[in-house]
Amino acid sequence: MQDIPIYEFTLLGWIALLPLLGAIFNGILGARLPRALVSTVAAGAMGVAFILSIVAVWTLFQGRFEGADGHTLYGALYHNVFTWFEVGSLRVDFELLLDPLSAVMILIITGVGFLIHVYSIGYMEGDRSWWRFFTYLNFFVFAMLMLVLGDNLVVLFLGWEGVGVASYLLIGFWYEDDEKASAGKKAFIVNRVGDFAVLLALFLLVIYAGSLSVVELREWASTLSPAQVTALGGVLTAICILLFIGCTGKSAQIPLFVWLPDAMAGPTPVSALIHAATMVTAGVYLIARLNFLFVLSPTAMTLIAVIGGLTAFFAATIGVVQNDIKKVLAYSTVSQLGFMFLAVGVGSFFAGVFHLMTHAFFKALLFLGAGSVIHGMHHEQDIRRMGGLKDYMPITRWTFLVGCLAIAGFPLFSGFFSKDEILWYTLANVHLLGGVNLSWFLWFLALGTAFLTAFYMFRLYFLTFEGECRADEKTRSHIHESPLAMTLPLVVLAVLAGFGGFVGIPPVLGNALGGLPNVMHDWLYQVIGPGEAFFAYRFEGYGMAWMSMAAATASGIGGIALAWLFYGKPSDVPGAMAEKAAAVHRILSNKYYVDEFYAATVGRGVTLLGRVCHRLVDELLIDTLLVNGTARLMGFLGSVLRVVQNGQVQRYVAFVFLGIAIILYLVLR
Amino acid sequence: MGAETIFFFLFGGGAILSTLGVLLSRNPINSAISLVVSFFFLAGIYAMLSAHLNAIMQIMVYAGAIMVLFVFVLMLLNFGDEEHEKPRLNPTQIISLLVGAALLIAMFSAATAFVDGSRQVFHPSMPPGFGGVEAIGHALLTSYVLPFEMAAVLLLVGIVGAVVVAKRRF
Amino acid sequence: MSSLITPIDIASTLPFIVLCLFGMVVLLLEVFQRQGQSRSYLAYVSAVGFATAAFSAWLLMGVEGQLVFHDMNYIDGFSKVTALLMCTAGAVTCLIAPRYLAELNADRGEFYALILFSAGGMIMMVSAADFIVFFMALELMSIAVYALAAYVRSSRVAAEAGFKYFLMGAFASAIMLYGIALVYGATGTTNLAAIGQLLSYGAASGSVDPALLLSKVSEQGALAGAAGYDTTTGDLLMLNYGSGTANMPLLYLGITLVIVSAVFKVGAVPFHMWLPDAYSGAPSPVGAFMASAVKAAAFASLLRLLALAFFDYELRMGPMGWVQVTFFLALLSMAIGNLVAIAQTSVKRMLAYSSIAHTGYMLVAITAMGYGVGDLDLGASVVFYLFAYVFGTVGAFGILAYLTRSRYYVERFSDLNGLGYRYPALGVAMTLFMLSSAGIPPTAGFIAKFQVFKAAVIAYGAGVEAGEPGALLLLALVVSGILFSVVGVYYYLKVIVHLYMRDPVREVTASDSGPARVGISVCAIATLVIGLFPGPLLNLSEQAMSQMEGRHDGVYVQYEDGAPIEDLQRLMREGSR
Amino acid sequence: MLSLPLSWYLMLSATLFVMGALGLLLRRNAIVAFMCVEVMLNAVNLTFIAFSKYHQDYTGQVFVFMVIAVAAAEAGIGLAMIVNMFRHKHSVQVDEATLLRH
Repeated sequence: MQDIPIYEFTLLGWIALLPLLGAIFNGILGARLPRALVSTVAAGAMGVAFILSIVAVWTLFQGRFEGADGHTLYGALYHNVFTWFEVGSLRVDFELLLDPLSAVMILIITGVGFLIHVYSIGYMEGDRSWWRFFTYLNFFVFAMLMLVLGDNLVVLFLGWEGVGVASYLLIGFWYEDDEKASAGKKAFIVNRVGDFAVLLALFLLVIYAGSLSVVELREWASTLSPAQVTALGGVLTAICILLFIGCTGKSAQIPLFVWLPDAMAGPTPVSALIHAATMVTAGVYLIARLNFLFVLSPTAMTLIAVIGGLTAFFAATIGVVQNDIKKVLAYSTVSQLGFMFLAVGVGSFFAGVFHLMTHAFFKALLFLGAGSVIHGMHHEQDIRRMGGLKDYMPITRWTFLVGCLAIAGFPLFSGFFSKDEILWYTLANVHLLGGVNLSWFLWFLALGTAFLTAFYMFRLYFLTFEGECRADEKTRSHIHESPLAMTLPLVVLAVLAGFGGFVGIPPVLGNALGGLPNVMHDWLYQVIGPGEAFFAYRFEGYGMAWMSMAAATASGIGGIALAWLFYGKPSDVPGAMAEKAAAVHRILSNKYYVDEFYAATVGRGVTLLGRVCHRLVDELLIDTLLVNGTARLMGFLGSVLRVVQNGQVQRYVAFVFLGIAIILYLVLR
Repeated sequence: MGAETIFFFLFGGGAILSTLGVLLSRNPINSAISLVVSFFFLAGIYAMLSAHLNAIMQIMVYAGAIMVLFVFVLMLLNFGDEEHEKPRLNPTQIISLLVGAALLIAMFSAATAFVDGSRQVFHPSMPPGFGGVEAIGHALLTSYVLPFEMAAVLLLVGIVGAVVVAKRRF
Repeated sequence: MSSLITPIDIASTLPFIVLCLFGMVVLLLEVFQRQGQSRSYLAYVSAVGFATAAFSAWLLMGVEGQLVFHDMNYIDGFSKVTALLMCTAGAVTCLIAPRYLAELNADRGEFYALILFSAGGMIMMVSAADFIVFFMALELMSIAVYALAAYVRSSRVAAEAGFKYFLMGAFASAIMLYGIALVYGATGTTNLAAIGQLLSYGAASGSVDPALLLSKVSEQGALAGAAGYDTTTGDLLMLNYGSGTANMPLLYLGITLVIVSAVFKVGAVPFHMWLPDAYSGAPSPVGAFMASAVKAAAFASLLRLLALAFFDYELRMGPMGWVQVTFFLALLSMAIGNLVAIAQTSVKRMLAYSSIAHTGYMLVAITAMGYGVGDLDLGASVVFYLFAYVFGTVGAFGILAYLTRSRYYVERFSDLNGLGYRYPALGVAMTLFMLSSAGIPPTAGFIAKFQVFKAAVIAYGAGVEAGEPGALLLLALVVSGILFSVVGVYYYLKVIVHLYMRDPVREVTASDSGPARVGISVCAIATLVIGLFPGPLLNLSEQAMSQMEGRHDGVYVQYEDGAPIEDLQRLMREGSR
Repeated sequence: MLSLPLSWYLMLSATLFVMGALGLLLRRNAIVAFMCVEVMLNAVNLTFIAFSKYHQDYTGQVFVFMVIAVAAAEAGIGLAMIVNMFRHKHSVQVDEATLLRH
C-alpha cells in the first residue's frame, strides 16, 4: 500500500467549531432572543459549515493523483487542534482528518443536517423550548462531526459519546411526558452497554497496536505478517467483535436494536437526522473506517454479515405489521442498517458506505415527509386513520413516493444501485462460518428483505396517501400542506433520493452502458482498498451479476405489486367479478385479512427473534434491571441496608471487626 | 519462679481484672475508676520493661489527666441511674464475641510463633539509662524532633476542636 | 547528629509550616473579632494561606528528592504534587464555606483554622518517611476533621455524624497502631523504606551478593535511623522473615492490620459504613472537604505506604498477598457503591456512595500496580484520578452548600428540580461535575477512568507476558469496573434530569455568595480544562510517582532459601562498626 | 530478672486489645465505649514497649510517648462530642444515635 500524503488544512477546525459555537450561543442566550434569530443562527451555522465542507472536499479533490496501482488517490487533509494527552508511548492528538470516507460523511451530516435545520424552523414553530431544540441539534452535529473527523479513536469515542448524549436529550425533548423521558433514558443506557465494549476494544488496541490513531493503526495492520496475524488471531477477533458490539448499540442491531423504535418519541426532525440519516450509521462508518482491521478477522466479518442480514430481515417482518407511521419507518431504518452491516460484513465496504449515503437521502426524506403528514394531521400517527392525503398535500405525496421508490429499489432510483451492490457482493464473496459458505443463505435473506421492504413501504404509501380518507371530520377539515420551510427540504431530498444513485453505477451496468465509471467507488478506493484487497470474486464474467440484479429488481417490483394488490386497488371491485368469486372478492376487498394474516403468521412466528431480543434486552436488562427495576432494587437494597447501614455505630464497628477477621483468616491460614 | 514472674502475674492479672471491671461494671463511674486502676498496673509492667519514663507518663498523663477529664464529663452529664444498662446480647454482639475470640487466638499463636523459642527472651544486658528521661528526651529532640513538634500542633488542634464542639454558644 | 535542624529540613516542610502559621493567624484574628461581625474575609485569608502553601510546594519542585528531619520525612515529587492537590481542595472548601456557615449561624474563624491544620496534617502524611510521622499526621488530620464534622453544633444530625465518625476513626486508629506495633516488632524499625528493604531481603535468597544489597540499603540511608542495628550486639532476629521458613504470622498480622485500617480511611467496602453517615451528616463544606481532601490524602498515603514498605513480591503476590485483598475490595466497592447509590434519595448520600465507587476504581489501579512484577508507575493513574475526582466532588458538594439557605438544607434530588434553568451557570457546572464523575468525555473524569482502566489492562498484558497466574482476573476486574460505571451513569444522569427535566416543587434560592461562586467556577473550569488538556497534569502525576523517594524498586531478587541471611547479618554488623 | 519470654507480654497486650475492642462493641454507654478505645491504645503501648526492649531500640518508647499525646487530644475531642450529643438527646446511649441510616 502506498503512503498517503497528508496536508495541513485549518478550515477543518471551523467546520466542527461552527455548530458548537451555534450551540453555545443559543444555549446561553437563546431563551432571551427572538425566535427568528435563534433559528437563523442555528441554521446559518449549519449552512456555513456545509459550504466549508464543500470547500474542504473540493480541496481534497484537487489534490488527486495517480497511485502506484493505477487508482486515483486523494491524500488527506488534517488539522491538529492540540495534543490531547500523552502518556508513556501513547499519544492522543485532537486531530481532525479528512479523507474520502469522512468527506462523504461530512457532506451528508452538514448537508442533510442543514436541510433538517431548515425544516425544523417550520416543524417546531410554536414549541416553547424552541431555543433548547436548536441548541441540542447543533450540539449533535458538532459531536457527529467529531465522530467522523477524529483521526484518533479516542476523539472518535468522544464524538461517539457526544452523539449519545445529544440523542438522549432530543428523544426526551418533550420530557413532560414520562414515557418520552424514559425512552430517552433507555436509548442512553442501551448505548452505554455498547460503549463499554468499544472502550475495551480501545484498551486492547493500546496494548497490542500501541496507538489509537487511525493512520498509525492502518500502518500497523499493513505491516503485520501473516504469521503475526495468525498469532494475534484471537485478540484481533476479540477487538473486532467488541467494536461490533458497540456498533450494535449505536446502530440498533440485534440484540440491542430495541431502543430505536422507542426513540421515535422525539420530534420528527430528530428522528430524521439522528435516528435515520447520521448517528445510527456511525457503526457502519466505524467498520468502514477500520476495514483494514476487520478483514484480518474473517470470523468477525462473517458474524457481522450474519447479524446484519438477520437484523435486516426480522426488522422488515416487524415493519410489515406496524400501524404507526413513524414506527414503520423506525423498523425500516433498523432493517436498512442491517443491510449496511451485511454489506460491510461481506467485505464490500464501498457498498456499505454507498447505501449509507442513499439511505441518508431517502430515509431523511421519508421521515420528513412523515413529519409533514403528522404536522398536517395534527399529531395523528396511525396510518389506519389516514388515507387519501394526496389531494391535501401534493408536494408531500410526490416526494414521499420518490422516497418509497428509492427504498424499494425501483430501477434507477438511488436505492436500486446501492442495494444491488450489496446483493452482488453478498453472493460474489465467500463467507465461511464453521466451514460452511453462507453466501447463498445471506443472499436469499437480503432478497427476502428487499421484497418485504418494498411491500411494507408501499403499504404505508397506499394507506397514507391513496384511497379514501379515513380521518374524522374535524381532523379532515384541518389537513393542509406544510409551509415552504418544510416542503423545500423535501423537494431537495427527493431530487437526491431520485438521482443520488448515479454516482455508484455498478460495473455490470457501467460496462454495458459503455464504460461509465463508478464514481463513488473510485472516490472511496483510497480508504477501503486494503479491505477490499482481501476478497476476490467467486464468479467469472457478469452472468451472475445480471442474475442478481434481475432478482433484486423483481423482488422490489413484486413487493410493490403485492402491496398494490392488497392496499392500492380501488375499493370498488367490478361487481361481475364479485359475483363470480365472492369468496375471493371478500378476501381482496377486506384488506384487513392481510393484516390479520400477518399478525397470525409473521407477527407471531417470524418476529419471535425480535420478541426474544425485546424480552431479553429491553424488558429484562433495561426495564427490569435498570429503569423500572430500580424500584425493586431499592426494595432489596433497603432490606439489606436496614441490616447493615442501620445507623448504629457499634454495628458498623462489628462489621469492620468481622471484615478484619475474615481477611486475617485468609492471610494467615 | 523468679520475682519477675511474680510481678508479671501481679501486674498483668491486675490489668486484666481491672479492664474486666471497665467492661462489666454497670455504673460508668466505676468503669472509670477501674480504668485508672488498670493504668496503674500497666505502668508497673512498663517499669518492668525498662520504660521508666513511660511508666511515669502513664500515671501522670493517662491516669492523672485524661481519666480526670473522663470523670469530670461523667459528673457534668450526671445521668445517674438511667444509664444502668441491662446486659443483653443480640446476634451482632454474639458474632463480635466470636470474632474477638478468634482474633485473640490468632494473636496468641502469632505471638508465640514470633522467632523460635530459644531466642524469645530479652537480651540480658541493657544499655545504661535505657528508657530513662535523658535517653528518651535526647531521642525526642534529635531524631524525633519532627513528630515532637507535630504533637504540639496536634494538641492545639485538640483544644480548638474541643472548644468548637462543646462550647455552649457561638 | 551534628545539628538539630538544618535549613533544608525547614524548607522541605514549608507547606506544612505555612498552613500551621495561617491556622494560628486565623485563630488570632478570630480572637480579636467582635461578635456579630462577618468572618467571610477569613475565607479569603485561608485561601491565601492555601495558595501560599501550594506556591511553596511548587517552589520546592526543583529540590532534589531526599530524606529530611533525621529520616522522618521526604521531600520529593510525590509529596509536592499531592500537596498541591490537598491545597486546592482546602482552598475551594474555604471558599464555599462562609455564606453557608453564616446561613446556619455558625460563622466562626475556628472553622478555617481547623481546615488549615487538617490540610497541614495531610501534607505531612503523604510525605512521611516513618510510621511515627505518618501516625501523628494522620491524627492531626483526623482530629481536626472530627471537630469539623460536628462543627454545626445546633444540628443534631451533625452531632451524631461527628460522634460516629470519631468513634469509628478512633477504633481504626487503634487498629492501625496495633498493626504498626507488630510490624515494628517484626522488623525492628518504623522507617517505611527500611521495612520495605528488610522484607524484600527476607524474601530473597541465593543469587545476589549480600554486600551489594547492603550498599543499596544504606544508599537509601534508610537503615541509619533504625537503632536496632547500630547499638546492639547484632542479633538481627527480625530477619527471620523469609520465604523458605517463610511464615511469620506476627508480621503478616501487623501488615494486614495496617493495610486494613488504611483502606478503612479511604472507605472501601466492607469498611465503608462510616462514610455515608459522615459525609451526609456533616455540613456540606465539611462533606466536601472530607470527600475530597481527606480521601485524597488517605489514598496518596496508601500509595506511599504500599510503595515503600509493602511492595515485596511475596507480600503482594504471595498466597494471600495484598493484591488479592485489594482485588476483592475494588470489586465490592464498585458494586456496592454504584448499586446503593441508585437507591438514594439524598444527593449528598448519593455522592457519598459514589465516592465509595470511586474508591473502587482507584483500587483497581492499585491492584494493577501491585500485580505481577509490580509496576509502581501505574500508580500515576491514581494520582491523576484523585485530581479529577477532587474537582468533581468538591464542586458538587459546593453547589449543595451554595444552594443551602437559612436552615433549609438542599439535599434531596427533588430540591434540584428545574434549577438548571433558574441558575444556568450553576446548572452547567453541576452537569459538568456529574458527567466527570460518570466518566463521560470531554471531562476530566473520562481521562481519569481511561487511565485507571488502561493501567489495569497494561498490568494484565505484562502479567500474561510474565506468565503470572490469574491475569485474566485482572481483565475481569476491568470489565466489571466498566460495567459498574455504566450503572453509575444512571444516578449521575438522575441529577441532570432533575436539574433540567423536572418542574420545581419548591422555590430554592441560592445563597448567592461571591467566594462560593469563585470556588465552584474554579472546579468547573478545571474539570473541563483537565478533560480537554490533560497533558500537563498527566505529566505531573507521572512525575509524582516516578520521583517518589524510597520507593521499593531497588531490590527485586528472589531468594529460594534462607541461606544468605547469615551473611547479611554479618555484613551489617561489620558495616555498622 | 528479665527472663520472661517476649510472647508473654505480647499475649497480655493482645488480651487487653481484644477486650477493649469488645467493650467498644458491646457497651452502649458512649463514655464507657470511648474508655474502651483507651484500653486498646494501652494495649498497643504495651506492645510497643515490649518490642522496644526486645530490640533495645528507643523508637517504640518514643512512639508510646506520641500515642499518649494523641490519646489526650482524642480524649478532649471525643468527650466534647459526647457532651454535644448529650445536649441534643439527653442521653449518651450509642445505639440511640440513628438519625443517619441507609
